[in-house]
Amino acid sequence: MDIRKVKKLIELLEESDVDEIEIHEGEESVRISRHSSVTPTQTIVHVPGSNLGQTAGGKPGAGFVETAAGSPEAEAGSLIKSPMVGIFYLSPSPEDHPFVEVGQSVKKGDVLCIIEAMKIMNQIESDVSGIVQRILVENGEPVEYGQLMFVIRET
Amino acid sequence: MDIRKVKKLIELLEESDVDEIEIHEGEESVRISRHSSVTPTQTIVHVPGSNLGQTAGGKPGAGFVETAAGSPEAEAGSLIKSPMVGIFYLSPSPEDHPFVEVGQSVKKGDVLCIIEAMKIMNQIESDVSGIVQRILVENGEPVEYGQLMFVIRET
Amino acid sequence: MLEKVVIANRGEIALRILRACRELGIRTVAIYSEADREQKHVFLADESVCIGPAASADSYLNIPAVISAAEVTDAVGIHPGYGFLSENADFAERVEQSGFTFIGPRSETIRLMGDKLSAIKAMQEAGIPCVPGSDGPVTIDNEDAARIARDIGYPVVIKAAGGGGGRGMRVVHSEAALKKAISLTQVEAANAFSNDVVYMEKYLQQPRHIEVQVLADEHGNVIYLGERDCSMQRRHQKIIEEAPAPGIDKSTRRAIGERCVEACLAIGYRSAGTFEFLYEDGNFYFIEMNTRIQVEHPVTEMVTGVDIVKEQLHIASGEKLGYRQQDIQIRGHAIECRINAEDPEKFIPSPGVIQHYHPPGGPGIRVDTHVYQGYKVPAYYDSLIGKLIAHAETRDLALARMSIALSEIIIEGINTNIPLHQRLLDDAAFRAGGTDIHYLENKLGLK
Amino acid sequence: MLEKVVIANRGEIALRILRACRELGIRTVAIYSEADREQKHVFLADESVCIGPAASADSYLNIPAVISAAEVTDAVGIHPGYGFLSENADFAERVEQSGFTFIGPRSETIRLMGDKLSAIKAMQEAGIPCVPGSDGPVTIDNEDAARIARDIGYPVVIKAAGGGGGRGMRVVHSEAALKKAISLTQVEAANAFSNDVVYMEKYLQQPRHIEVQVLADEHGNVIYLGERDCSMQRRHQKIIEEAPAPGIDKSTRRAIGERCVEACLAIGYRSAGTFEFLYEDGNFYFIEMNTRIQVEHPVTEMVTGVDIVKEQLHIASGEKLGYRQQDIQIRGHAIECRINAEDPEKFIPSPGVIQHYHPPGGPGIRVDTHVYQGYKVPAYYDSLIGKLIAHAETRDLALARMSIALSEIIIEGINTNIPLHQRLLDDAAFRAGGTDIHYLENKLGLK
Repeated sequence: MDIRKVKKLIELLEESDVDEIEIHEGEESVRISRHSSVTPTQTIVHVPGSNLGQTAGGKPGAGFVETAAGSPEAEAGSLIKSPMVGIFYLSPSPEDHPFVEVGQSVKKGDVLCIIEAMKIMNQIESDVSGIVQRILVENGEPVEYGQLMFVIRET
Repeated sequence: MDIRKVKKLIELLEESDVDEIEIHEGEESVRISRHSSVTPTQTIVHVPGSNLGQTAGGKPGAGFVETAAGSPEAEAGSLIKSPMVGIFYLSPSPEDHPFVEVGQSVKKGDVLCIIEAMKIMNQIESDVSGIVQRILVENGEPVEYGQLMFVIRET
Repeated sequence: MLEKVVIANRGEIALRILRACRELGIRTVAIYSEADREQKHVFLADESVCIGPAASADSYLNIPAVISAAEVTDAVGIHPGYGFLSENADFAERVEQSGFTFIGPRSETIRLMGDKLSAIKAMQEAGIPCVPGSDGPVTIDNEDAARIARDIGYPVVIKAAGGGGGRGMRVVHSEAALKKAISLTQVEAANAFSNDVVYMEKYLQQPRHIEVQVLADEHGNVIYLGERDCSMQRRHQKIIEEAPAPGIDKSTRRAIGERCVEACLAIGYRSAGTFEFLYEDGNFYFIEMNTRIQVEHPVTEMVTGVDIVKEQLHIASGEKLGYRQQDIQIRGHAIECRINAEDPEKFIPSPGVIQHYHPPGGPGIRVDTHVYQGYKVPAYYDSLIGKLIAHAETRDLALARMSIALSEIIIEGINTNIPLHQRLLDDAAFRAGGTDIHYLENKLGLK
Repeated sequence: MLEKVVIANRGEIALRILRACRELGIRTVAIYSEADREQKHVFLADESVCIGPAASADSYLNIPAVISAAEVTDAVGIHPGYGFLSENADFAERVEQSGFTFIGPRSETIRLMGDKLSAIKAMQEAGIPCVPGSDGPVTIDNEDAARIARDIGYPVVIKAAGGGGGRGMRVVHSEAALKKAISLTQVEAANAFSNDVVYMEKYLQQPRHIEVQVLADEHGNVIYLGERDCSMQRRHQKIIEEAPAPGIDKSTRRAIGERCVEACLAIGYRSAGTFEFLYEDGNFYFIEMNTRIQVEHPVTEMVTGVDIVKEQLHIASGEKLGYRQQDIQIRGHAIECRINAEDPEKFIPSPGVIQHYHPPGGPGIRVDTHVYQGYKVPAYYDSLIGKLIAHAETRDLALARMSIALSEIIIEGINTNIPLHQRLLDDAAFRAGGTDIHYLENKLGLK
């Protein structure tokens, strides 16, 4: 799916009163919706797939075009993503209490976690105020750029 | 463009009273017309960007998936096809008159032409009785297996 | 150089020949059956001629149709590829009688080597080591057969003189079963090859299949291009081939290679050819000669740098060989996996449309295939849809490259034997090298 | 051998490195920007880490992100590929300070060769022929510049010490224009490279670009792998490369190769590297050294049989070179066409989705590409989407193979420069061999 095509579709959508466009072309499909009640406007592009290094269902050979963006983007609430690659820590040291726990309320600017990158401890602050709904990374686990760490329901 | 798709379209056309089907699909297009006044019915398949060893219209690369099967299958009348590879002759020798001409009536078993293969002259007989509507090969030209040579309207 | 060549074959070898012709500036004529109109080489050829319906007997095996195609297109030569008419002496003869160049050996040579008994006799005379045997026909009517079998030692094998490729043969383990085996094989041979002559040979227990590639021009120059190991077989069909053969050292290679060169000189051989041997306990036993290009020629090309198909075209043009023996150096190791459209466990052919095709690439990877996305593998012909070749500095690295390539390749819409190749590439005995011709069938539990 | 390597690059070279690692049993970590999630090597890698947004500055050029990726995956080495951080001495230094192996030269070597003036000084001391020049900075404040220019003879070229790859240079044809050219180049250099030092060199009129590939281990063993001709350039971007260079004979190759080996020993070089020369009237003039793997390395691999990326990994593991100089033989000729996603006439980048992809194949054809059908070429990075390499017995046959491959390749959905390559393969002067670095721009009417 050409990104320019998607852009064009978004424009069409915006110029019209239509709320959703869904198109299937061969094995490709694109769905664009606006003013969605819960989630931000999303563009889901499905590329004809195959399987990563696996043999599935008697399929010959081993493909590589598998994509599975298993991100709970549709979660209600603000999503706090990692701004860097590093090791995720929920507390300043193993002895300390965690910065936050599920159900706890946080204010904008409160420290949520530490990400260690190149021996430097980077404090990650909340950019919203609300209740911590979910913590998606285990203490001591690596995180990559853009990885979802917290869901906070704004209050 | 899948050749079976084209076949299916031809069948649809033949079953209906429609004279022409034209379909565009992304970069693919197919046009099929029937009962054409001058030329035999043609199937033109354009496969995206696939000019054999050529550069056309700034298209990248040179493909090989070009096909142009110019078979007037939809022609009214009986189709006499070549049963072998060889050279097509309309008369027994250059001095003689042709076996048949357009508009002439032929009976089943009448010789229509000679095909020379491996120095042997093979007489090709009509398997229907009727009026010769069209002769599609020039005298002295090569024919391949299955190539359409005559259209005969059965009487 | 030949001006225009008819490619009298289909599939990957037709494309291989087309590429060689284009490289040398030779114009090409693709011939095809009605089921094969959409082959890649048909689209790429300068001219193409439909020569018959799908059934091979009426198209690719139809001698008048093939020769007529050469006539109507004003071609000069005909390349038969492998299979089909490639080892048909009558075809070669008629091609030359019709004034065309047959890109292969003389028809007499094809005929001589086509009959297994005359071939063995010629090879024995030329000093090629053969399997101990009857050195002529055996029948049930005299006691010679039993005496010869006792001399050779059981088990022995009864083979049809007109057979080959594993067809028309029967193993005999004791004198009690001998007469019946001879008469049964005679009946089968009469039916299958219209020739009921059978002969007897020592039956080797755990041989490897090793073959020597040769090239000969019309001017008496002959060279050998080293050997290939093609022991990984199922029902006498090779599945994986490699060059050089594991465990064959330089002096062994030279010794058997030089004998093959002498045999070529003795029989006046021309073009590319292969001497096939069984190899057991350090000894070579001649089984047959293939008087044509072989499916597995690429592994030899990869390690020697010699383009065997281009050399066939040079030789057919009357040129002298472009290489002397001392120019031939083996560089690294090459492995070929034959990719078949078939169920990887039950070996049932799997024709159909290729919905997604993505080949592997990178250093040392060669892909010889006529398929493309959207190509329909027809049900009429053999199941070979391509060959994956990996070349690297050592056998271990070539195996690693092949494993990576097999993990990258994508062929969807039909079943292929790629999973079988992946299993074999992981097999400890195969990785160690030197497995015998029964290894695969034993592994698969087929014996 | 290194156990796990971070591939700090994208596109075809990332896949190239991944394949080399897999062959040697090294585990791989792919790092990628948010725009590059669907690259082939990301799918094939053992592990993958998203290191930043699409913009290179925040991902592939983000040193802490790259090193963190190595830390969180417990990798041992980092391969920088080409471009991005590959010639950044600070990066190499921080990699080693962080306890990882930098797969390339020592950071001091990168720094020495990264500054054009210090590089030329080191090469002069090592006996490498250089372009006659100021041998140091020139300024507008003294009369030395004019005197040096008179000694060298006009035209001369003013170059930024921090530049390279054709950036930061200005040709001067007369003394009247000299001062202005120096000051303009200084201003530009200060802006572009944060270093306003400029120097002067003789301007060669019709030079070819010829470069020598070397390999050096940590134990003082250095070999050269012959030369490449990369004269077919547009705006200093190479488009077609070949090995060996047309017209360079064995003794010339040996003479320049041995000098490069001596220079490597003099500066303590390690890993793969390339000495780039201008070549005019039989003389070599050093221009710069690339202290990394190059885009065009495959042509050398094809003719020598040496896998340069695997050798980098062996060297980084502390092993001794697996080749001595006498093992290196040139077999045949290889040509590489860089396939770019761009308009073939206007050279405007053409990102987008590849709707149909079918690569060429057969003997002597190598395809190095990360693209596949359905892959979206992002707009954020350079336009190289793959490399097509043809290897054959002679240059003429390699050209023929390349022409055939270009006629077989199908890339649809985006524009590519394939039509330009087809034109160049038919160009009489290119076919004859030895065109200069201005040839392409002149042909395209760009100058």
